[in-house]
Amino acid sequence: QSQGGDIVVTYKDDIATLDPAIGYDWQNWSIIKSLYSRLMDYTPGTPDLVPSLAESFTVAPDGLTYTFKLRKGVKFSNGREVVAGDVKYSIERAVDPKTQGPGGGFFGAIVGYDDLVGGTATGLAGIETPDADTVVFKLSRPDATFLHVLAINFASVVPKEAVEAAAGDFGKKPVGSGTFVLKEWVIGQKLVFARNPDYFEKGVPHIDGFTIEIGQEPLVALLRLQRGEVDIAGDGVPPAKFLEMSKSPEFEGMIVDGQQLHTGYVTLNTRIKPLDDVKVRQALNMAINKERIVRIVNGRATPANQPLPPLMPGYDKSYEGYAYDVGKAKALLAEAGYPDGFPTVLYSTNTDPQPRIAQAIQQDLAAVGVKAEIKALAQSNVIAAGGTEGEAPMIWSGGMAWIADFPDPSNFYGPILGCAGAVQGGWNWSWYCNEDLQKQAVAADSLSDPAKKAEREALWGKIFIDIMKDAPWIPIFNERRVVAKSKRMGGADNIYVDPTRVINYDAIFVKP
Amino acid sequence: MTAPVLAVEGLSIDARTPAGPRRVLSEVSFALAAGETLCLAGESGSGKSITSLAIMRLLPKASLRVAAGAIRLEGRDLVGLSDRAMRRVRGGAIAMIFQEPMTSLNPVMRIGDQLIEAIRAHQGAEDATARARAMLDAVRISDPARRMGQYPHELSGGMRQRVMIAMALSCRPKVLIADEPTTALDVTVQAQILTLMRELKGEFGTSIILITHDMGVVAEMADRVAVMQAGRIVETAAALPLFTAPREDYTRTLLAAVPRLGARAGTDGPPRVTTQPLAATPAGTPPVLSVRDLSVTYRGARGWFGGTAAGHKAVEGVSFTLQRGRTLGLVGESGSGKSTTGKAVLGLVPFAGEVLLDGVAIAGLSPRAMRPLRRAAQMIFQDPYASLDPRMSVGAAIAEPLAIHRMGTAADRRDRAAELLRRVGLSPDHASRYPHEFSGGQRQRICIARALALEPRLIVADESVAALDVSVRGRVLDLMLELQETLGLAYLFISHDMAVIERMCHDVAVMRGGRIVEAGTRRAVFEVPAQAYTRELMAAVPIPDPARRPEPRRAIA
Amino acid sequence: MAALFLRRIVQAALILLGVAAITFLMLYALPADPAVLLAGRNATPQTVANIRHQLGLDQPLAVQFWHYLVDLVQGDLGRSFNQKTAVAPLIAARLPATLTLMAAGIAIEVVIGLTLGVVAALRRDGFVDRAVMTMSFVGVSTPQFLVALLLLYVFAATLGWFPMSGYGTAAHLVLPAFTLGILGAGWYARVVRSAMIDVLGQDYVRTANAKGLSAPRVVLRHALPNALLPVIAMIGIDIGQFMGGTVVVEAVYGWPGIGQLAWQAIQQVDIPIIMGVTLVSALAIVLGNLFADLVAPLIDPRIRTA
Amino acid sequence: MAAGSFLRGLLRRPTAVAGLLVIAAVVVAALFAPLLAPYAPDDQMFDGLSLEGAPLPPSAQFLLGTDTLGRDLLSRLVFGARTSLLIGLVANGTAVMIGLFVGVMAGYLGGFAGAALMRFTDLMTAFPALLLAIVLAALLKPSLWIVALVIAMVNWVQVARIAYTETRSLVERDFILAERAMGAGPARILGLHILPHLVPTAIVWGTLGIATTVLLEATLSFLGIGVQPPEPSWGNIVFESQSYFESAPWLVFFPGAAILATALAFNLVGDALRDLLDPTQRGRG
Ligand SMILES: Nc1ncnc2c1ncn2[C@@H]1O[C@H](COP(=O)(O)OP(=O)(O)OP(=O)(O)O)[C@@H](O)[C@H]1O
Ligand SMILES: Nc1ncnc2c1ncn2[C@@H]1O[C@H](COP(=O)(O)OP(=O)(O)OP(=O)(O)O)[C@@H](O)[C@H]1O
Ligand SMILES: [Mg+2]
Ligand SMILES: [Mg+2]
Ligand code: NI
Repeated sequence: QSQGGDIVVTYKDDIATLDPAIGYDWQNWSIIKSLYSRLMDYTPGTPDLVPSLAESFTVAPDGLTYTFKLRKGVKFSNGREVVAGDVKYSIERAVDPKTQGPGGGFFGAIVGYDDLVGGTATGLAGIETPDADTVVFKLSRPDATFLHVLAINFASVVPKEAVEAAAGDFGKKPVGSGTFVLKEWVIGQKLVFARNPDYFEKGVPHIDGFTIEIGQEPLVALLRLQRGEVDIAGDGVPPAKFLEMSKSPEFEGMIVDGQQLHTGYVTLNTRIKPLDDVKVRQALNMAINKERIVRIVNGRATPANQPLPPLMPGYDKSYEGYAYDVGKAKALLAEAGYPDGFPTVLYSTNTDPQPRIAQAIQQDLAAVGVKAEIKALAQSNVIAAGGTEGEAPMIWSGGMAWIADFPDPSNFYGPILGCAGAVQGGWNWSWYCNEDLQKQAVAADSLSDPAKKAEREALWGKIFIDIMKDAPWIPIFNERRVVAKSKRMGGADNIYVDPTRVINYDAIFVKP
Repeated sequence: MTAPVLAVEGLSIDARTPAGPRRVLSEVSFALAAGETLCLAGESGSGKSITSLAIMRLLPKASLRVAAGAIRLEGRDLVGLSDRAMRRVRGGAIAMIFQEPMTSLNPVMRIGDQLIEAIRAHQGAEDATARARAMLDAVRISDPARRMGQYPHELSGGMRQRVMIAMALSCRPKVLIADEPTTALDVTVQAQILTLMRELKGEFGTSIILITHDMGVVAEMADRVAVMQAGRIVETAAALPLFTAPREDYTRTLLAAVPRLGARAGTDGPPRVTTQPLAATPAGTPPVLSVRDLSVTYRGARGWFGGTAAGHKAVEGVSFTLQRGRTLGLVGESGSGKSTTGKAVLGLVPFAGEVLLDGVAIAGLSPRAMRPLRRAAQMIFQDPYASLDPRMSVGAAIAEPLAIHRMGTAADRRDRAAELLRRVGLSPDHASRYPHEFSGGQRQRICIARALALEPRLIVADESVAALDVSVRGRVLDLMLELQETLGLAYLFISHDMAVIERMCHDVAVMRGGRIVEAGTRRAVFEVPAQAYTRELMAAVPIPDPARRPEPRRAIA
Repeated sequence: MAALFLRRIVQAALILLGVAAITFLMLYALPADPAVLLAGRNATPQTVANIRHQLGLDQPLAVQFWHYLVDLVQGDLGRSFNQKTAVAPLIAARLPATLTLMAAGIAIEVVIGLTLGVVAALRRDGFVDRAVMTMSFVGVSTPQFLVALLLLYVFAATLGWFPMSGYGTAAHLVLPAFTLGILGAGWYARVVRSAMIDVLGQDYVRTANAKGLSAPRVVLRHALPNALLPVIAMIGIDIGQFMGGTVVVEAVYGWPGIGQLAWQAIQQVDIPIIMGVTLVSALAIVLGNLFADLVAPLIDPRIRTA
Repeated sequence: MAAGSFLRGLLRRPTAVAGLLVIAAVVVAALFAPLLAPYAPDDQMFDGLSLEGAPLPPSAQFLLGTDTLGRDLLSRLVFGARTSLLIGLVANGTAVMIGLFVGVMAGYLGGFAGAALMRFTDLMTAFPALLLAIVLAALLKPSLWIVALVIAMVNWVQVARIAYTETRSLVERDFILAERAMGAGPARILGLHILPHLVPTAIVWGTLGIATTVLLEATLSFLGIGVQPPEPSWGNIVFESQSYFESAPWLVFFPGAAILATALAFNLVGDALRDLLDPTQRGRG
């Protein structure tokens, strides 16, 4: 792994913000990861947790107290040393409603959370800093995902003085203690990052810096990549180009095709007739020819039969799901009282290839007599429709699909399949709420003892298989991520399709 | 006689039409001697303008071309000349001024530049500016130094025509062609320009071809006259013999139709055209029209929501009455408020003051309440073509007022339209035709028929004959007189033409700057004008008699 | 002149106010709730409510609009929901790119359109005229994206004469500017031709010919200036249209202009940015008209006194 | 002008004839789409895609190739003609109607009401058209009719301006003054003497506008807010396939050409109509 080299990465859309308490899209996700450090992190390319800013940590047997010892001598890029108070400040900031961040909910288990969110306290009573090197978290309930929570971007440590100096614009003037620092930001055009020479782990990162160019059509980015002007096409490879690139020897070694924690699914609204009938939902599950849909995306996905993606702990390899069977689907529909099918509406976002996938689903539904009208709208409108009770019978999740925040099965339940999400403005677009499973989920999440990891994963796996009996979703496929990189870029594939980071800027390197 | 400066020999011109070439000018020949003024006279469409354009080689290439003939400038034929050589002739040896002073100057270029440019095109560049100023001086324009830096729109029509003349004469051309140079101007200004041209002719020794339809102008200016009709020259003669002893019938009718100022001196009313006894108006009947203290203010430039900027008073404190069977003439220079008065008395523009139509005050009446009164008063406009809906057959147009007032069945209205057409001397079969299929005179008759449809007691005639050829004009005026005699109509007759007013009116009001400066019976006003302005107006009218040509006078612009 | 200017400024302000009101109403009538979008999938209803409150979205529409106006008068376009930063600098940062593209596009339109229009008018009804007019129709009938993709593919991807995407050098500007220019030139050619034919038939052109001036002088000095007024008006309109309407071209060429910003904001229901862009575009349209109104008198003295 | 000479005038222009032929072809395609199209337009055929899922180039089986879902492109284009034409007619018809109404009313009424109407038109002009269309489309959830409505909302402004100017100049004309002098009411003047004069304008804008409309629909669809899939319109065919312009150029080229040809045809015919209906405009822009 050689050192040095500057690389160019392209994106179509603007980088919205680099504030770790706010940024929550897959584009800024990996950049924020590299600008800041957190108590916990993952081994590059894997879902394995390791201490990062923390030197070591202990968990009390009841799973309610976590004590972290900080690494010494770590500095923010403004030169100040990172102390325990910064950790407390940063997490409180992420939870504080004034920050308007989307990640506060992750910290719901910390004592004092409700007071801070409710406005009766200004800090989190559950975070204590007995000395400059020690942070103690007190939880109000056991939370098996808490270490993951401390590894997500919202737990990134930021210096209070820099946040205040930026006067509300910290997202454009980030200061952290990560592997890179922001050198220049030309709004709407490019961002230039340089390595942080003081980063606490020696030899990391490998590249000297990277430039992100904004506003580049994915296709154009690939043409430039081909000519060596670009090193990583951040938006991936559009289907149109995928076949050409994967077949042509010219692109040998330029395409990275890797699994990610993703499932694409169709929600079936359990509160809208006739989808409230479980037989109908099961019938629709059998009506979709997933192989064909996978072909439409040029085989860049694998058919799915359950909510969890294969990489996720708890995935049930033995589960067979609802096999594609038009005859059976029709029979089931007839049994439910809809021998001639029924009309319904299928929502989808309006960026390619989602409307095409929706059309493929539409054709399959038509084969069993279900006439689905497609509404291809801007993402925000689809989300709004999904979160409004009785509005959207079916939604194809493509373009908004669930990519896990961290590699834990619970991440696939709460907001999208749990009762808490089945509210106005929620993300449980199936409006599915099974009280019994809800209890099991709470129980599973309380098994925070690392020793019970296997037991907990099994429990979760069962929950998702049980959910499939109710069939609130039609899982369609697990999409693989395809990234195009220039030939000079080195490193294993899984650091370009890192399950927790997308692109792992810390680990990639330029071949000598 | 010396060799002519310019000789046109057998000039024929074809117009390109979809159906093949059509001859619009045939075998025209005339010669212009040095220092001579030759007038081309004749009715509209007789080929006067295309003759002059052919001389300048400015015929629109796409539609007209010279079919035969020669145009010799001092013996050299211009027809075959190269473009480059022709450019030297244009503006150099032959210069031209046009009818419309308002549009003949480039609106976005300073007067001085336009003059200098003309001078530079033909002569050296050194003292062009000084010479341009000298030329402006020569055409007696006030404050020539300032004019140099002004734009055409900052000048009045008369001044612009002076600039045109200055431009034309700036290179001391041998021939000056003037195509209706004064038709667009007020009589008083016309007199000044004509005088100027006469004087400059002497100063510069230029020969002039003057094109005009106005025999008065011909009489005043011409040494010789060529009378044109339908693309041919019917008669060429020296001015005096032509007026006193015209050889051709056409010339005679042309001359006979010209109203002469003073022709009705010593009479009280217009000539009788029928033998019918005039209906006496019973004493005590209210006047058809009574106007007291009429003022009209036009809104200024429109503000953002139709609000007003400073208003402009077009008519101020005008009062008069008009009795049944009589004609009141309104005269005055352009912009004096004649048309505005005419429109105001019919309630077509908002006004202040009192207007009584048949004894009913019309101020503030709603359109609905106004409607019955509309039957009593009608209007005939200056431009008959513009006042007819081009998309409506003339039968329908004439029946339109009846339809508006829901009178009779459709069949009744058709009959009435046919009758009215006959009444104004047109055939009832014309009813199905459209306005563009008629001549100007016929169109004006149609307008008159339409105005008569409701059997009004008052007709406001705004410049109703100004657009017509003299010969046609006479016929229309006679028709109007006949209708007055038989129907007892009252006319508010608006015209800038003193001779026409004299012929038509019982009473006259002279307007200037929105006010009536003099009013009275026609006889009183015309024979003993009290105001200097009235006298000036009358003196400016060209007299169609070359023997009474006025002495040259210095004009003031 | 000063009075005219003042009136135009009041007019512009009123129009902007109207645009602001309409946009505001429309945007807040959108079904999408920005707070839900911002809060993300893990948010509790409490978080969503908090965010809604922070953004002031829980207040009555009239109050929100009033606050917006008060800020607007102080030159504050608000803060982006999504980027959590002031909108004005975001727009300002993209303004140079948009202005460059606009200027270059208009320059190309005018040069091509003016030349072709004048030539067509002089050769009226001839072969050249017909060819130019038919071509101009092809120009105005071609979908923008088709031309953009075609130029990109031919001149950048295949021939490699120009960079494919990006911003900064003159070379980057060529293709996007030509895409706009080629398409717009058709309209200009038609307008110029029509105006020229009109002007060439005017009395003063006849006068100029009667003076014996050379043909180029008649055309360039007398006819053309008089035919320029409609062109000025069109430039004014284009200034406005290009400020808000080059979404397609910007997308294809990765041009960091306002159109891109607007498009992203619409996708994310980032209302303050949408409002800001709309207002800036409306301002551009108003300024474009103002430009036309102010330049026209320089060309035509008759308007000066009016 | 008599209908006969009018038609003859139209037929004398080679460009207009070419335009008419193209329009006729499009209309025939739209009317008889089910008969002409070799396949159902939204049939995602199994043999319409390569095994890797790539669209197929033009061949004997699929004359213009297939799209990314394995549907026959020719059939989609033929059916797309319906949508595009329908939007063209409906949207543009509506735009012309609104424009005429606003322009004529403003021109005839004058005064405060007229000024207010025209200021409103100014306001709409100051609204970035595409942005307005995008926001409206997002607001109203796209469908064929909504797209048509959105386009109408954007396009009426120009018609209103022209109708306004023409009405103003008509109102100043003597024959309207003559009508008033005869006592005609506003309804009669508007209906009998002003509207008939605006018919040529309406026809011309009706045709010229169709070209703009087809383009705008294509642009809206290109941005993904046009007609909803699977209903084919030329615009959304291009939109769905835009990223294939390199690997499957026929998917962009054919619908693009259809849009170009139709817009061009309507422009040419509209231009010829303008020449014929309005002699004063003859030979002008
Ligand atoms: N460009 C043209 N194309 C075809 N015919 C024309 C053209 N210009 C003039 N004519 C025809 O030539 C004839 C003579 O026109 P000309 O303009 O010379 O008349 P005129 O005597 O000057 O009339 P007026 O007193 O009305 O100016 C008319 O019948 C007219 O219709
Ligand atoms: N619609 C109008 N708006 C504003 N001003 C007008 C309008 N019509 C006429 N005027 C002005 O009112 C004054 C009187 O005009 P009017 O038309 O009554 O004159 P006129 O005596 O009929 O002149 P002419 O002989 O030229 O017809 C002029 O100064 C004119 O500019
Ligand atoms: Mg003439
Ligand atoms: Mg008048
Ligand atoms: Ni006269």
